[in-house]
Amino acid sequence: MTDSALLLLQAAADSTHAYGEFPVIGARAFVWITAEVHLMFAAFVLGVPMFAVVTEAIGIFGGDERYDRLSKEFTRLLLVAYSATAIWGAMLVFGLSTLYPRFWAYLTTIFAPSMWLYAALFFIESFTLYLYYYGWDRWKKGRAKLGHWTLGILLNVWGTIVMFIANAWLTYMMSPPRDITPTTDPTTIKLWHAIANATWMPINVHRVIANVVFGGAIVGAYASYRFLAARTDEERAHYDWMGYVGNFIAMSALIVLPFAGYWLGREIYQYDQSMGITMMGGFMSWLWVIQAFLIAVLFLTGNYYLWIGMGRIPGAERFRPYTKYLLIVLVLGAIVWGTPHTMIADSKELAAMGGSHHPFLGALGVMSAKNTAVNLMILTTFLSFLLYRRANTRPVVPWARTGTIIQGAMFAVAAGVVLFYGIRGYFVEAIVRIGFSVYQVLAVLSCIVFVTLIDILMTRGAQSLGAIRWGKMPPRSQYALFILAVTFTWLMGLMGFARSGIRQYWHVWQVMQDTSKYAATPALGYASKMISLCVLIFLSLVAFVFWLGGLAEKSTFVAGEGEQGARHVGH
Amino acid sequence: MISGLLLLALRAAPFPSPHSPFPAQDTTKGKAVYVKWCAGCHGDGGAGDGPAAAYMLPRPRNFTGGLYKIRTTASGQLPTDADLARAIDDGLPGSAMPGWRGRLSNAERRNVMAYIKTFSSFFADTSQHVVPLKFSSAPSGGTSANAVKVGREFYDSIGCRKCHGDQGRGDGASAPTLKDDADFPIFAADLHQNWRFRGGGSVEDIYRRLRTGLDGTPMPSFADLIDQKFLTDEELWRLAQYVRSLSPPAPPEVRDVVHAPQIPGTVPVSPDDSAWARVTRYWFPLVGQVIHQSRWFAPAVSGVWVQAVHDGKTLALRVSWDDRTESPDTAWLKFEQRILETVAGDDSAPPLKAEPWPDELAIQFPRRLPEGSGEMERPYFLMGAATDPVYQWRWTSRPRRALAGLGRGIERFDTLAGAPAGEAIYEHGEWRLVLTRALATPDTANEVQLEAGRAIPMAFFAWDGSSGEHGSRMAVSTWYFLALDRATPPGVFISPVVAMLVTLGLGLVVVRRAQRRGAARSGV
Amino acid sequence: MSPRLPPAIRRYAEHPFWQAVGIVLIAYIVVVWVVPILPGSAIVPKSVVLQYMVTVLVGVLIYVSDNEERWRRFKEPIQAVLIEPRLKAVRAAALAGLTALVGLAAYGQVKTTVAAPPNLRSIHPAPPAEITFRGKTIALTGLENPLRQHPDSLSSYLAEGKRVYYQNCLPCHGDHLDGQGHFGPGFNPLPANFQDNGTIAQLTESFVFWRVAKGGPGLPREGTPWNSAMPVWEDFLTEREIWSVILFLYEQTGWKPRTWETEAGKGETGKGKGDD
Amino acid sequence: MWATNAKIVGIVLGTLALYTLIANKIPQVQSEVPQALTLGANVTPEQLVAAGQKVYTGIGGCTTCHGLGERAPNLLTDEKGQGPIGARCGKREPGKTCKQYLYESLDNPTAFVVSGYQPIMPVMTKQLSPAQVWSVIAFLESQGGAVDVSASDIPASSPTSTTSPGGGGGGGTAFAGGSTDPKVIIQAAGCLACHKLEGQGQVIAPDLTHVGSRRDAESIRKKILDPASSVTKGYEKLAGIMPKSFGTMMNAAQLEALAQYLAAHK
Repeated sequence: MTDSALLLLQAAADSTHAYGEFPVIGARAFVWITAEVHLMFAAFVLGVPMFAVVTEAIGIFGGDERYDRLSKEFTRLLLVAYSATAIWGAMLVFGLSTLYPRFWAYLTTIFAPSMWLYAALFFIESFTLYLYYYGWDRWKKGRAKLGHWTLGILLNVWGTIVMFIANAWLTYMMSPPRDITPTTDPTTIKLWHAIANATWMPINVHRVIANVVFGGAIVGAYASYRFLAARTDEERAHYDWMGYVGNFIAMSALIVLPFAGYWLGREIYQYDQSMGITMMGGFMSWLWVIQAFLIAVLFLTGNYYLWIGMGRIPGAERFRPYTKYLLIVLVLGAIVWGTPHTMIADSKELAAMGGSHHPFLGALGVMSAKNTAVNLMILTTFLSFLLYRRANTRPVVPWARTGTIIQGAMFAVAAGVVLFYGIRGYFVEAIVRIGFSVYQVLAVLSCIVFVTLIDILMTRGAQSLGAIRWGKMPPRSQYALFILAVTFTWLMGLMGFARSGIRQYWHVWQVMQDTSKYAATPALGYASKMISLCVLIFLSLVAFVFWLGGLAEKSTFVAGEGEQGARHVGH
Repeated sequence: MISGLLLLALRAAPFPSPHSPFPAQDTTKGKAVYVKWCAGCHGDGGAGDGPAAAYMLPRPRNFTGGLYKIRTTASGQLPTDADLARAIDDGLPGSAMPGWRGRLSNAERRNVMAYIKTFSSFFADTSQHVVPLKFSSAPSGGTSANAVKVGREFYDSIGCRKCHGDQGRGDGASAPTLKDDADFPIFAADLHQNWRFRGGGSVEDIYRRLRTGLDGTPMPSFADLIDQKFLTDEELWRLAQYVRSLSPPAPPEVRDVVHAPQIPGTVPVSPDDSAWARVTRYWFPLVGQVIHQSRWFAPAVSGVWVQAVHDGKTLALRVSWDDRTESPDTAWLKFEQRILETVAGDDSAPPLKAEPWPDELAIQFPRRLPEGSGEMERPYFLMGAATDPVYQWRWTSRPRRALAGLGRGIERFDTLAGAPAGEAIYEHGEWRLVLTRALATPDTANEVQLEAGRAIPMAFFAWDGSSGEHGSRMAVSTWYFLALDRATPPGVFISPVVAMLVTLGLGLVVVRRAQRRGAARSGV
Repeated sequence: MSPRLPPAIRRYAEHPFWQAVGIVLIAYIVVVWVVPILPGSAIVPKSVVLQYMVTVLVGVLIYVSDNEERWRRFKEPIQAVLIEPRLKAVRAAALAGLTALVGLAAYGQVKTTVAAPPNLRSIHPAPPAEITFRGKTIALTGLENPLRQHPDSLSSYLAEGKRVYYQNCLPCHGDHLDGQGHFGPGFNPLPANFQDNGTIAQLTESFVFWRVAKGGPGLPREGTPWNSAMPVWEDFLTEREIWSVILFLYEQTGWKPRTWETEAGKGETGKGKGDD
Repeated sequence: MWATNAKIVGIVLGTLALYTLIANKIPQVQSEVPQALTLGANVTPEQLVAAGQKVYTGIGGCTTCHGLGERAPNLLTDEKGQGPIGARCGKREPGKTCKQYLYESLDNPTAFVVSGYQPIMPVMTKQLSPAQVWSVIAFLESQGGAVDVSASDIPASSPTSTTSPGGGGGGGTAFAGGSTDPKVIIQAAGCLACHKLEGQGQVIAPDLTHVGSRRDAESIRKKILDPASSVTKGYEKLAGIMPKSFGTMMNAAQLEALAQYLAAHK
């Protein structure tokens, strides 16, 4: 750029203080909380529209009006959630520009045009949302309905672009292009060059999927609350069903999330080996033990919900005896998945083990075992879904038996591939072993895809074994949905800490150093308290949003209740 | 497991035939194993001269002579295959030889044993019949006072004390003259540490060593004394039982924390105060300083026994350790010189000259107690660093005094004004030292303030001057901990009671509710 | 359960409550007593036992409660103990036992015990991108063992590495390279076990070079620098000696060093999960 | 209803508490931040030595020459039987204490060139802050001698960071109070200690009088920021001598002014 701009920038940098201070909690905690809560709301307002559009489509093309109502019910919640997102986003920008002025100036120098675009898109997005919600009843039939649905899609497109732009800023902080050094004049950095950095796309993909998971989980929690608070059987049936749909979407997306995580982690390694090692083996290594624990909770709770749910499906009795074997696989998987490689032990135990690696169980602490465990857990969860889906139906196609056998064979092959490479991983060198995880993942993914395809074809026009008794769920299943939602949210906070923390004392990795008193990335204990606090703030606000939504809705729900309840059973 | 049973069976009932009880030994395969795992110490040609050999005392076995210390055969004879197998499988405690069971497969160990035998032509001579001795079994009453007394009589009468010393700590008058057949200096065994006996520390093992002798060393076989009717087989057993009685019943277990009980009155300042008999002893192993330049591979002090008490104001630490000499001792100068010549150190270091160094002991603490209860950050365990010094007590035997100071790395010790009181006694190969200091001192910046109820990091260093140890040539330990116990405050008993009351109350409420519900249900 | 069982036992074996109790007990026995006696195994640290038992307990609770009928039957004995008049003694005992247990646990929490802090070890601290070795800057990222570029001389390098190992590393890392040398037990943390698949098998040679050259004092703070007794080998060994001893470590243990990923291998995804 | 609400709140709080508890039970490790040592009034000799060692091996670039090779005496090892620098510094110049000798060597390197070596050392007092200079002296003294540098030697106003500023927005202090007059910058940075320009200065490094004909402004800027990026032909033996610290000691405007000024020297 021009010399004058350069001089101006220099003058600005020299005259501003690098850091501000926030009373009581400190600058970092303020930015942490605002960023985290903003991000959670952002995930919510990105995840829920996806949910809404999908359910509306099911309503339109499947002809089931329940889905349309569900879709609208959630769009209403979005209205308030949007303002919450905007408020927290404004607080974050305010915090960054006053507490980290020099860093913020640096970012704006590079990203200013994209920030304007961001703001503009946010306007358009809000506008689309209003149109979408308030036009619901007007454009209800025929072509107009399709047009309305297109609005929903547009809403998602804007939202996704907005997220991609914001992701560019934070991935630039994490992985600025290699040719940018501390002495690079920020005005000379090309915008697109900065945006298209190494981790931008992996983060984009990871976040899109995670938002679906998150939206589904929050919807599930909402439904479970309404279920527990329901006064009539009809209401209960409706929210039982909604909780199921929410959980279904969350769990399906969760199954593919680890693969996006693999990609992101790999890009980080590729970008900077030492950053990768800091992430997996350095001061953050214990973080993954917590992550493992949370993921184990997710798998166990998600499956638990499905298995209880089988109680309300006529025909599920056929499969119920098998759930205990699935449970055994899951528990063993959770045990392997959670086995630490470096164990916490006292000196006597250490002496007996000959180090902090257990001579026998240590084998479960390495990558081969973990990959195998998690892949098997994913397969098992998928099988749970399949059984659940199949429970109510008896296929009528002539090749049903063959199809089932093929499906079974596919599971066996996938599990076999996972186990084979898992065990073989112990006998090959590290670099080959890393490649094995690809085969395991491919086996699981292709099993999921093909089995689902076969299943869809096979259950066409299948005979129902009786009406699903929606609403006939014990309360503990609903509490499980709550645990899922809290765990997802907490996990999101934890992964946010991991992603942000691996930069350590850099605002922009190896370009701009954090010289504030908060330069040291805190230990996990402190981080967990912050995460819990953020989750609490977020959930309280979400509860408030839901309560507002409930205020407006009460009168309308009762009216349609009678006929709706009757139709629920037909699913 | 199975091979262990097999071995046990073999040892219980040795084969009287020269034929190997271990079939299918393949010396070609054995050679591969030997080259990979053994040659580093024992040398490619089996002469005990591998690259590591110069750093070891005792030296790795030279296989070419066919001379073995640990056998079940008569003095001067070749060992049986079982003897060799035992050394390979279980290793030789107190030396660098590890046990290879679990590290190499059974076949590999048998093959390498066969290969080792090819180094010496004696094994090839099949006319030599390797026959294990027939050993009697131990007479009963081995631990009785009488048995020990009989054993002790023969300990004196057959000359054990000449080398092993009056109390068996290897401090006998002839000890400084000892060398093995290869002219390397050799220590008379410290009979108080049976877990370091090469051939095992049980009464049976000791008895067998007395019968067979340790070939190649000054330790003779006493079998001929039985033949000469100087003593009976049973009396030899009694001797073995006496030797065994010198060591603790079980090898000491290393515990991390030395607990110092709070005692009424004042702390004992004398090492032989009877109060010490009632205080638990803790064993801490020491190893050679092989970390900092001018390394030392042959530490003479293998560990220290530590006891601690406090009276609320003063801490008394009693450290006792086995040391063959009250250094400086000119009688040992020649021996010291031989050790310095035998054990290699750093390649760049100039040749060492024996000097009359004193014995020393250092106890180290951090300057300040580490904060937090979690993972405690401590200074560098090897006497701190320039920027992060440690607080040390150093005691020397000549001049006989204790100092306190700051260690800033191994080479720098800055003396502080306040020193702990030190009182030491040397007796028959053992130092007993008591160091006392007030728990709180005025110099809080440099001197550790000892607080009750905290884990206080503590480490030990020892030098035996007569073994050539001085400066960085010493025995070191890692960080351990000292805990000053305090009387349990009453609050400790209140909260459990409260917790129990709450639990009981809740339990009763649950029961009551369940019963009310049950009654309601049955009422319907 | 097997129909052969006598009815009295069958009643228990088929009852979810007793099944749950049985599974937890068996799991405990397996973890605490069976695992240690497996060949080459050792006792399981208490922290891991706790972790396993919690997982099993959660699994068992899921098992008994994912089915209405089973859940009801599971609760039966508990209900019975709570209300049945004939089980008054059991009720009282359970209540007393629970109370005592809580009291004991509370006492265990508050009583003053001084224990050594936990021994932790970060096996793979993050390496710096470059280090100074005797004043010379060596970039670690992407660095391979330079000696491997001379395959003809490899055997002589290996011989040199073997000599270096036996003269320097042996007292701690041991004849079998398993961290059990005769000086090993004197240190804390125990010397690294190269035979373990979690140490050098997971690392690039440049990482090993860094650890050997800089030793314990050169560990970053996350690597518990106040503990490791690893010497600063750049004070003793030349660059070539260190590279050759690294060659020897891999040769002797049979592990292959982790190599730097090449562009060709970029299509493969994956990274370590967990804490390895 | 309230019971349900309370249960839900209980479950949420319980789950959060459990996760927080576990995260607090496992090992707590904070990341490490490179230390910006503050050499305050109560600085100890050890701190000075440690800081000096960092400067010596790091930003000071001393090891480029005073390490291996023949460009300069090795200060940390024995030189001709006189011991390392701390032991020999006091004997080098009669009447000068070790501290004086070392400071002058850094301040005016050509004053006492050890025989057999070229006068190629840059003026270190221009490269480094006074705190850094004095910490290097303390470090050198500690090599075989006694450290007698104390806080009183260090001017109070001097910047105290021993790490590179490294901030993206330009940080730290600038030469000559931020003046953009290229001649002032050249004077302040001490370029002429090595380079020749318009008939002035030493001839250790390439003559800059016609540098504009060899390099454009971009290339000059790059060379100043990263001296190792390119080496002028004929000076390969001296590669690495030019300090890397100039880039961090000028603000962007100064750098630009200097590059333009030099580029104009066709």
